[in-house]
Amino acid sequence: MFYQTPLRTAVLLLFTLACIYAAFTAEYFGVEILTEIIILAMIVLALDLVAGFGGMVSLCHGALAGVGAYIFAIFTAKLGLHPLLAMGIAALITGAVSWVIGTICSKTHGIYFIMATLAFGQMAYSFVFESSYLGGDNGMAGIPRLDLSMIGIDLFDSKQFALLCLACLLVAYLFAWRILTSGLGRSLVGIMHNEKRSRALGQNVVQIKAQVFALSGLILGLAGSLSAQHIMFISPNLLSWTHSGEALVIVILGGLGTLIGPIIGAAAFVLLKHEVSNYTDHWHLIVGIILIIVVMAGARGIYGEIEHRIAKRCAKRVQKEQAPKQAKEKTKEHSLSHAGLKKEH
Amino acid sequence: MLEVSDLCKRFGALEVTKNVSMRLEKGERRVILGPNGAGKTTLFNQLVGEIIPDSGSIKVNGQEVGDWSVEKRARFGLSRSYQQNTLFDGITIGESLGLAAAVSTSKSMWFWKDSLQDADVKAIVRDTAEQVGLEDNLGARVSDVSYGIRRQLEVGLALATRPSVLLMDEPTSGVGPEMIGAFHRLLGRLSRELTIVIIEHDMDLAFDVADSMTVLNYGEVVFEGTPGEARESEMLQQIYLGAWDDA
Amino acid sequence: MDISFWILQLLNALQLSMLLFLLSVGLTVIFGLMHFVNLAHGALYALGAYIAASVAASMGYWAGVLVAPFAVAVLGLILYQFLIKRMRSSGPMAQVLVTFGLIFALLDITRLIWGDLALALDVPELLAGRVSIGGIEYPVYRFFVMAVGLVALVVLHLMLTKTQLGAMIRAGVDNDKMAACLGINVERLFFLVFCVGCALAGLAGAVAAPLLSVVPEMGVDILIPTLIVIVIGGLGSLKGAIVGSLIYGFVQTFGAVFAPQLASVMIYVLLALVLVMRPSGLFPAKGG
Amino acid sequence: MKKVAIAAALTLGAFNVANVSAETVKVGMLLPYSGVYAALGNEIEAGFNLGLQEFGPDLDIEIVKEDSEADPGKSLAKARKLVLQDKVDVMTGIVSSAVAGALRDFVHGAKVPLMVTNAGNDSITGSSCSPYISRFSFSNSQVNGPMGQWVYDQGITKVYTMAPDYTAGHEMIEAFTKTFEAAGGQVVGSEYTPFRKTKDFGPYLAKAKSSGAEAIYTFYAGGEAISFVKQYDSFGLKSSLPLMGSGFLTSPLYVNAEGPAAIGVKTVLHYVPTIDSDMNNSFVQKFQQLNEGRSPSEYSVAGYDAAHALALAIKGGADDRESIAAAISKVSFTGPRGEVHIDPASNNIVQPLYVYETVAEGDGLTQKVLAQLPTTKAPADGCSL
Repeated sequence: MFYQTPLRTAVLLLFTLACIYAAFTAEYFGVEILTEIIILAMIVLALDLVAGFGGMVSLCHGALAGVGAYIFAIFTAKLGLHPLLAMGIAALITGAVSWVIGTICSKTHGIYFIMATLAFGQMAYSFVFESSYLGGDNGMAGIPRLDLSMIGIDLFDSKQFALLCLACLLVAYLFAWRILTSGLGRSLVGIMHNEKRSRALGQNVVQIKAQVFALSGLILGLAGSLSAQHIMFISPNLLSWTHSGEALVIVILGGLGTLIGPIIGAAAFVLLKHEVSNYTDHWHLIVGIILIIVVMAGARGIYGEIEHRIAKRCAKRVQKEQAPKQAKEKTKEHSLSHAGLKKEH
Repeated sequence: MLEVSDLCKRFGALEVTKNVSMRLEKGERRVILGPNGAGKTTLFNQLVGEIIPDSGSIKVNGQEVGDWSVEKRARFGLSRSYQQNTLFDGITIGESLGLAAAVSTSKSMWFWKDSLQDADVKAIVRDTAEQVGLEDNLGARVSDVSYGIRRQLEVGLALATRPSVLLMDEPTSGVGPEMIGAFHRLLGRLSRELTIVIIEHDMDLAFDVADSMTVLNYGEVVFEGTPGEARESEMLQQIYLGAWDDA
Repeated sequence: MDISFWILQLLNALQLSMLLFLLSVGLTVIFGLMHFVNLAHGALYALGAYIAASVAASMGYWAGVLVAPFAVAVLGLILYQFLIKRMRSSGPMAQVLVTFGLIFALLDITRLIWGDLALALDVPELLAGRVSIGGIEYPVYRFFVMAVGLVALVVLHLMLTKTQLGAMIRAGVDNDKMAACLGINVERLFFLVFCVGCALAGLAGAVAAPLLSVVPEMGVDILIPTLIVIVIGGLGSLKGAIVGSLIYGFVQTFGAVFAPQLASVMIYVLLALVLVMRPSGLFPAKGG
Repeated sequence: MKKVAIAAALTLGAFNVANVSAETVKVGMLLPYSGVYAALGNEIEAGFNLGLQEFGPDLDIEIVKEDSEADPGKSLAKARKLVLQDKVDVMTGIVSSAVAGALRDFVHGAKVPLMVTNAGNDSITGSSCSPYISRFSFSNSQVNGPMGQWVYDQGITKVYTMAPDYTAGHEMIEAFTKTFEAAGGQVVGSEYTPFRKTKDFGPYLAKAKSSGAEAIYTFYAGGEAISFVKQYDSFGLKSSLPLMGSGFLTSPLYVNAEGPAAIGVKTVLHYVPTIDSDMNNSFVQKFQQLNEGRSPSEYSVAGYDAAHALALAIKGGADDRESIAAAISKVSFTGPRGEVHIDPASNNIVQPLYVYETVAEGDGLTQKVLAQLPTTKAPADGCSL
């Protein structure tokens, strides 16, 4: 079950502060990288929502964010709609598309689920690539950014745009948090732990999975429309399956099923990639090896490992202090170590 | 309350359910007996929809549910426990019961409010925990507790959905005598409104709790009647009861 | 469009199917037995092609075709010892990710060793040219590809059904714990099957090289078609692999004939349809 | 569209004056160093470096390299970095047409000269040309247009065309089709194959064979070109259905991997290493020295000539974005491909074309020039500079 522990809140605050600091101090490209990290963080947050709490290992989340980007581009660059409205539409349509994909794929499990989502991602890619209306392989240019000049915000300034993205990420986080602590989110975690029993209890398994997948799609639609605005250009590459694979890598790197972990993972991944590619063109090799090591080391990921260690230390301390009380308490520690640090603590 | 007629199922050449029919009144407690491989669990699986029978009908409260999904039948009030623990290993006992309670109060699909913090859900969790004796273990992780407690949770989950028909598949399998006693007391406290079908191998318990009995063998109903009739049935005594005592 | 045109296309479809079969069978057998998803299978195929091309450059085609599967099997052995063995108990996601990392790593290693330029591997003298059957001229090499695929199919089928090793593998696919109880050394069985799967990938690479181009991205490009094949067919079964390959080969080929614009989308639509109706593919192996 | 221009202007306001120093010219080189086009990126860079060595060894030039990954979005981000952070005076590179399209509005708005060294999409020096974008490689219709007449002149009246289904494929084939039909020829069938997804060309080749065409005209590049040529040959179509096309099909970079299958293929290109001129012979020799005996390709020559042009511009006194852009639109010199100059009307290169046949020589393959087509100017196509 998901609990927003103080540790998670602290890390989120730290991340937010670090982003704000970076936005104000970094050079131009540093701010661009920051924006890239924040948008990617939204995508992996959405992925963790379904993969970490519903066991739905989706290999089409990158493509769905791409769908969001294209929908935003269509409604602004082609149809001339106001960007704010287009962002809403992009989120809704991506959510709807995700719902359809979720409904179909929820019937499959394990590797079949992964492959089924991959198939839908590739379908979207092929469709966009071959659509002359969408510019085919050339992509689409002329995508506007949101105009907030009436409230004194200039989004053409990369710093201010980065901060807008950060705000969106925080909203997305709160949204995901809310979903996970709602009836739907609770049921989803139950399904992940035992789908058969959930059914026997009367849970509408396919509906629950599909709905969370759709809600995750809302976040992706928002992320996609931000990434379209960030680059002000989109191409079918956005939908390529390697992006979806990378998103999965980041979720694991940061800590599956922790919600905050993947955000940290996104930062770590992008920074690592940029650092390594400064030294060699063969950054794939380095990133690949690091990935293998991380997964083999226990797959808790960066944040997962931190949480695990802190929980272990706390558990030890509790044990020392309350040694005589024993049995009853012991069970509580376990739940503690699972949820990280619980609120009461 | 529960009416099964002419249920048939075969796996290849093996006929696992042969024209099984039975009829339970509301509040009736039926024990199903039969040797291993008699098709008891398979019958349960068909009742709840995990296996689709080849033919026959299943009615709950007069409603044909034979073509409904597992979850729809469960929401309609048909609840079951498993012979082999089928639990939510990664979460706590309280959370598990909460999930079940959320379904019965239609809060499992709330997408804004927390079902586990809901007052109705919490009340059911509390009641159920008390019923099955888990009130001290609500915070414990399911994977961390003993087999006995897991067994109690297995029944608790089925109860927390607030069913009208409860199917229990060997609820006391693998537990010691004191727990069988506890289970016996639990049955005593359960509402007489609840219709219960139990697959049970503990003869004392079975004869004690049963209003009626069905005996299956090779997928066929070979006996149906009251415990008293069963005791007197020579056939059963010789063929089944005798055989079990040796085992 | 006379009859010979259609026969020609039929042969093309068969040839593509057999090539895909060679690739997917290794992957599917590994999955069936070990429940291990090896996304790096495509990268092993690419390595097979590169090794074959390198060896062939100095020692001729046949040396290349013989060495490549062997060399890739050795690589598989190393991978098994250091990676796969430890990943066996992990869930499909961890496996997907580790092998995803392997794709990255192997791709760049290929580039580091052989560079970015394409390598050459020509059709050997013996298999050059065409045969003429009833007025249809068809390249000998394509028949060779079909033959290799067919031989692999027959050999694997006989091995699985007629030999004791096959019986052990089938027992392992059915229930590996039970097989272990029966005294089968499951660990060694896994090891063997993994190496054979890798060797098949290497063989596929060597056989495909003269037909296609030997370039670094060939492994990534072939991965998705291979996965589609085994998912449509159902993971873990020989029958699934061959049926999936045939479906893919025929849809691609006749898609290209009738509606080339739709050919690439069509196969994904088909995959989605199969999964909606049969969530575990058409002929999944019975798995635990 | 307008908004984007304003956007660029807004972002750039602060930087426009920020031209680092009068002496050092900063060059941003944006090429793919990873991914499918990595080979081309390295080839172009090798040519560019050789060109600088040759024509401006003592010029004060600083190069900032960025990997475009051949991804339009990433390339645009990198281009912004080069312009806004590194403050380069001029950019060069660009392999993929999609990347060129993505960069167009930005470099135009930022007023940074961009010397394209490969991307061939017509629009970049056509309908969406810019005084800041010049091209030293080719444009798709420039290369293929003249082939229509040439093929017809060989006595071929019916052709079947094939190309990958993406912009470059369409532009190349359409340019050829237009002039071929104008000359009196007939395109009896046309196929666009899924881009980078087609493994087996057999089905298409069979269709071509039964179409009644007298030749195939095609464009493929890289790995697809290798597969295509090999499979074409294996079906024995050489005798009945000669293969022609744009010369990327049998580029020196890939032809060795094609092997004997490529012998006899007749294609057109703006450069082949076997052009017999002093300028080219010395270029080939130096390139081979630096690259393990490998001959230069049409890709490296574009880098080489871009460096040549840049050196000329700087020597002529240009030292900032504005002056470099102006100087480059006026360059004219003799390079390995012959006399070339930038067409001031479109900023596209004007260059001779070479029809060549791939022939065997010793153990390897070489290019035998069959004809030099007159220096061609690409049609302005809506461009008014």
